[in-house]
Amino acid sequence: MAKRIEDLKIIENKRLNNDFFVLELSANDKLPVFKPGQFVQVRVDGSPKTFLRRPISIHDVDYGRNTFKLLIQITGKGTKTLSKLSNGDFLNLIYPLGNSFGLPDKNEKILLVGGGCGVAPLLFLGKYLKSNGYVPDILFGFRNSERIIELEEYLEIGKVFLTTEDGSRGEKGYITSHSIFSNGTYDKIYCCGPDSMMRAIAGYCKKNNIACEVSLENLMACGIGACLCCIVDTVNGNLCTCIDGPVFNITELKW
Amino acid sequence: MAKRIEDLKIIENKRLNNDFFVLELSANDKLPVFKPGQFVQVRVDGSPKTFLRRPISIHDVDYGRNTFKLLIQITGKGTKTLSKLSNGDFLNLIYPLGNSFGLPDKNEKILLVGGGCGVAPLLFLGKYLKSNGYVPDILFGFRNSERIIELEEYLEIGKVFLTTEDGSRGEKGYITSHSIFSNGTYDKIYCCGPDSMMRAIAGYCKKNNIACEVSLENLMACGIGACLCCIVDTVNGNLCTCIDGPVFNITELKW
Amino acid sequence: MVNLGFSIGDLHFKNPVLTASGTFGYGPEFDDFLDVSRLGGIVVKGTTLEPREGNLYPRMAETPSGMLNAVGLQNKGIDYFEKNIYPSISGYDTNIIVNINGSYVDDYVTLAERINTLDKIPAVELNISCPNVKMGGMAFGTNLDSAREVTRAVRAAYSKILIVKLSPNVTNIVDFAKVVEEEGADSISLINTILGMSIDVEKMRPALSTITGGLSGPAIKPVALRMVWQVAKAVKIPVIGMGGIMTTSDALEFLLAGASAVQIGTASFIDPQASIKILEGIEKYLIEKGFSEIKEIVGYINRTK
Amino acid sequence: MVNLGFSIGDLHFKNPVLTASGTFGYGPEFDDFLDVSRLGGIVVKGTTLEPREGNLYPRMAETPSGMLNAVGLQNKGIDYFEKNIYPSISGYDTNIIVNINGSYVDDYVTLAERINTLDKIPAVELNISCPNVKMGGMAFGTNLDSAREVTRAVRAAYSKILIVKLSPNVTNIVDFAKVVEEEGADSISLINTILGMSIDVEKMRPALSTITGGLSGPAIKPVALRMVWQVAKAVKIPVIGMGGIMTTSDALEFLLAGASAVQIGTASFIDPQASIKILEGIEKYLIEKGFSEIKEIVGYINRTK
Ligand SMILES: Cc1cc2nc3c(=O)[nH]c(=O)nc-3n(C[C@H](O)[C@H](O)[C@H](O)COP(=O)(O)OP(=O)(O)OC[C@H]3O[C@@H](n4cnc5c(N)ncnc54)[C@H](O)[C@@H]3O)c2cc1C
Ligand SMILES: Cc1cc2nc3c(=O)[nH]c(=O)nc-3n(C[C@H](O)[C@H](O)[C@H](O)COP(=O)(O)OP(=O)(O)OC[C@H]3O[C@@H](n4cnc5c(N)ncnc54)[C@H](O)[C@@H]3O)c2cc1C
Ligand SMILES: Cc1cc2nc3c(=O)[nH]c(=O)nc-3n(C[C@H](O)[C@H](O)[C@H](O)COP(=O)(O)O)c2cc1C
Ligand SMILES: Cc1cc2nc3c(=O)[nH]c(=O)nc-3n(C[C@H](O)[C@H](O)[C@H](O)COP(=O)(O)O)c2cc1C
Ligand code: FES
Ligand code: FES
Repeated sequence: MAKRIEDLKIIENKRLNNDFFVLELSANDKLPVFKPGQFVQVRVDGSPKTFLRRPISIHDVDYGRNTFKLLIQITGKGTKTLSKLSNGDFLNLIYPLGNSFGLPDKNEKILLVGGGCGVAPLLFLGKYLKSNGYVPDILFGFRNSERIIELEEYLEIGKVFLTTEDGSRGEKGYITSHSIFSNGTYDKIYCCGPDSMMRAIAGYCKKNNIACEVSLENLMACGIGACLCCIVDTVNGNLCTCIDGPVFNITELKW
Repeated sequence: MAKRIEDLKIIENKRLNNDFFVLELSANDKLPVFKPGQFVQVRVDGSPKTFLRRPISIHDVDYGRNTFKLLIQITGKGTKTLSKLSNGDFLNLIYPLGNSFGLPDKNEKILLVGGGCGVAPLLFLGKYLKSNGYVPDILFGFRNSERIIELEEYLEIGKVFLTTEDGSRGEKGYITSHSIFSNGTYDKIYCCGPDSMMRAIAGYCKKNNIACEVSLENLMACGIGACLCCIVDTVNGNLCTCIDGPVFNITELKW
Repeated sequence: MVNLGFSIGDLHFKNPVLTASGTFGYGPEFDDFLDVSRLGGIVVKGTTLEPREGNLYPRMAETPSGMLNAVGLQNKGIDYFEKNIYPSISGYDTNIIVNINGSYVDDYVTLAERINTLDKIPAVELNISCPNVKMGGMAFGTNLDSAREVTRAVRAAYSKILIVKLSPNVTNIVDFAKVVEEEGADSISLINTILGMSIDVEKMRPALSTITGGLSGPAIKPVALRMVWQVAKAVKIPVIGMGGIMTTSDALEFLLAGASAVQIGTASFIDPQASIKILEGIEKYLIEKGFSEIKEIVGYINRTK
Repeated sequence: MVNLGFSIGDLHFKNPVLTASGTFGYGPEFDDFLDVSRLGGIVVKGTTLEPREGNLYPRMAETPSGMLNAVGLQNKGIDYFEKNIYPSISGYDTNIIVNINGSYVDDYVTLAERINTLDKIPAVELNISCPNVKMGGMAFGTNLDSAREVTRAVRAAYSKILIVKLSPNVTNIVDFAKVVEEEGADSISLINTILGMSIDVEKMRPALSTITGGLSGPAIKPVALRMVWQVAKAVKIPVIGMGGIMTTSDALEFLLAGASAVQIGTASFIDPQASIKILEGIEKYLIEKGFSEIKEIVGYINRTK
């Protein structure tokens, strides 16, 4: 699938809460078929502190309207600038980038695990799985109830479980201590979130012989395999998160 | 008069034409009494290409409403960014800076000469002169008629003469070739505009024994006498345009 | 039509816009964004004799108007290049230049000999300026004797166009330029990255696994431009300038200062089409200013008062 | 309350935030914006024996996240300083440090002797790194023998605190640090500006009257930080870091890398209150991280793994 560089029009900038917002972007040309797990490289114009592009996952796609969404967490200067964009503004993107999550085997019991901005790619993945006949469970972790995003769309995909660190909603504690892991037996887990969370989930999966794919959030400069900055140490040597990933099967990683 | 650093609210951003716009700024605290010729140092936030502040003259003051105006010509990245500000945005300023134009002697016949963004300080100066009983003539030069700004307020001060380089309005040619200089005999000329224009006017004044003050537009880093970047070679050695100027009597300059 | 061509020795370049090593992959990474064959040349990834894994993650940090990298010459080695990469890129209708690196003089020599045999590679760029490897690299480029020795040895073993890429991390860049010119380099390219560092204040630790890394991007442009100007005045061979070129105007600064050509580096990460846009911009500038050949503006500021 | 104080020799500084020479005038320029006495110290304008007019206009050019200057040590000379400026600033309750400059070793020595007699000036900063003068300045700071000679001569003639300010325009900054430490400097400050250049492409001529000038501002921060880290590890005397510090976080990078204090330079042009804001920010950081003394974070990154 050819990569493109294009100015996309923002048709909605929806603030979910203090931390998260969703940009809906409209393309001039017909969108390519995106694969769940793919991402875009966003040019944040203007500030000397946002020199490089920012990688952001594809959160949702509407081929009918020829639009797609990015769910973004404000973590620094770049994402903050993006949060202030208005309808009608243009945003320069390189897309679509990266590999994608793999389909599970037939009839497998699936869990999607997301923490923080790691929930972003899981909506698109969840919808994709559903359209292929799967009914995954979904587990999200947030710092507290104020950070929780709207869950309606996820509820249409499958059951949604929550943890918050302060117990203000869902189970209290880190995502990895949710009771789902002692009760449920899954065949495959898809996971995206902070490194420490993904490592913990990967550890759990290895111990329990559960298939697991994680989507890494390594620092990137180019996003297209040219700079070799985003590498991850795998059983096959250093691979690029941007073109060989961002999705890796945990059996490939040296975790 | 103490200098301040303050975030001022933009209450109007009025586009005059392709090149010029006027920002009206509202201060929280009571404005100090400005002197004509003084300027502000504007922080253009955001872009790596506008690292330093931009010096801009005080164009007009309304003590009643506690507001003042900047007339800005779009000449590069910084002024372009400023042109996009919206009502309600804040702009960080250091002000008021610099010396000021001197009052003429009683009954002197006065001419104000402005080219390009050099017209900016002349409105404030003109109003000041008028309130002190003078009726100056005013001569402006623009590249072409499309660049001419609204002249109403200037017409309330005195007679207004124009040149455009293409002759599309007023007399054709450079400002210094206007017939006013062969006909009129002035006692004092106040001048602000491009270097080459000011030098030509200064030459004319010297030859004809006319008193003349010019407002220089030297490159500035700090605006407060700390960096010594804005110097002008005078009969008293290198002086700072930002604190010893921007207004200089041409007898001081080595032109 | 303006004539954008220039030559290094007998090697003709159709225009003065090349891409910089380590920032443009081998070319195909950019096929989706531009026609690589339109470029004056591409300098491919830093290549070593043996395969290298490079440095540990994290290898990158963003800095004001720039970035630090500590890639450390990750590449699959010359065998792999010859067998797998060379065939796939030799169809490009542009000058493909291989950037060669070693820990010892012999490494450089062997690499140059190997590349001498590759028909579609008309030139090598001798990288004596990589700040991200423990041995070789910048060590050669910050010591006059070593710079002389490695240039001499490669020159003796290699008959095609030899470009030597200098390190900016020296007191007097002109000394190095003169030494490599004396030893028979056909051209000098500069600058490689400037050694820098960044600390994550929240985590209280260095941002890079290697602590220090190479600074590139617009932040270094004034330093790069100064060095290119100094070197271009001091040597007779063509100089290829780089360091922070993002726009046409940036590229023109280097040409006006005396560079015969430019390389586009970090800019390609931010805009993969930067090199082509700059190429088009240079042509437009020449037309607007009424020049008919690129060489009329090369070193222009040195010819006027 | 946290203890922000530190000492150079027997000279106590109440906090580690100083202002850099040439960017803060003599202090009074900033009276409208902050209480100068709250600062750890101020390093006043570069001072020479005789009055100097400096370089021709234009002396400044903006660059990506930085600026070039070519002021060239414009100042009214030591006589004027002693008679007119010293009385007007000696009331500040902070350490006033004079930055001294000369064309010959003797100039530095005479200046140091003169300043030795001024009660309220507890220290000099020996500027062997100004890139904007033809004689002296950076010539001393880029040659090890000259750096040694001038430091030795001043040390012999001057009994108070001697800070030597190093030039970044060298291959190995550590060599220079060691030499000035050996010769009895009480502290090392770095970096001065990096030699750079800018061209006005429309006018086809250099942006500065002097063609080259000194680069300062955030653009140089990664290079400055790297040099400060290298030097702090190599010497025992306190290091004062500077170069592109705009924010608290920038200042903390230098402290974590090993600087005992920082100087705020170009930042004061953009925000005249930058130094005080950074001072307050450092205090807040220490409290949040649970430290009680500034020295607990100095060189922190070198103490952990
Ligand atoms: C493949 C991929 C997909 C991602 N998808 C999303 C998403 O859908 N929604 C979302 O909110 N975030 C996502 N992220 C993380 C997002 O890229 C960072 O949060 C963002 O770059 C931070 O930029 P900043 O300027 O706000 O922060 P700053 O801290 O100011 O950034 C400073 C530097 O660090 C880099 N950086 C900081 N954090 C990260 C990070 N976690 N990953 C990569 N670079 C980082 C920035 O690019 C920049 O170079 C994704 C990251 C990757 C690699
Ligand atoms: C005392 C004084 C009063 C001024 N008053 C006005 C005014 O009322 N209205 C107005 O439109 N302009 C005025 N100017 C000129 C204005 O400062 C410049 O046009 C503006 O700085 C250009 O910035 P830029 O980013 O758009 O251009 P760029 O070309 O992108 O600027 C690049 C660099 O050059 C500097 N620069 C460029 N031109 C000038 C200039 N003429 N003077 C000073 N610095 C310059 C900028 O500050 C910056 O450092 C005044 C200048 C001075 C010194
Ligand atoms: C990620 C990255 C990798 C690089 N790898 C190499 C390399 O392998 N060989 C080399 O000679 N230069 C390498 N460089 C240096 C560039 O070719 C160039 O000299 C430098 O980045 C300055 O130019 P720029 O500011 O336009 O990027 C690399 C630069 C970057 C940013
Ligand atoms: C306009 C200007 C004038 C300077 N004058 C001097 C000087 O007289 N003596 C000196 O030692 N350093 C001088 N410097 C260098 C600064 O003190 C400082 O070392 C340098 O700017 C790097 O710090 P910064 O990036 O925070 O500005 C000057 C810098 C600037 C920008
Ligand atoms: S981000 Fe450049 S190779 Fe992956
Ligand atoms: S602008 Fe800094 S002294 Fe005038």
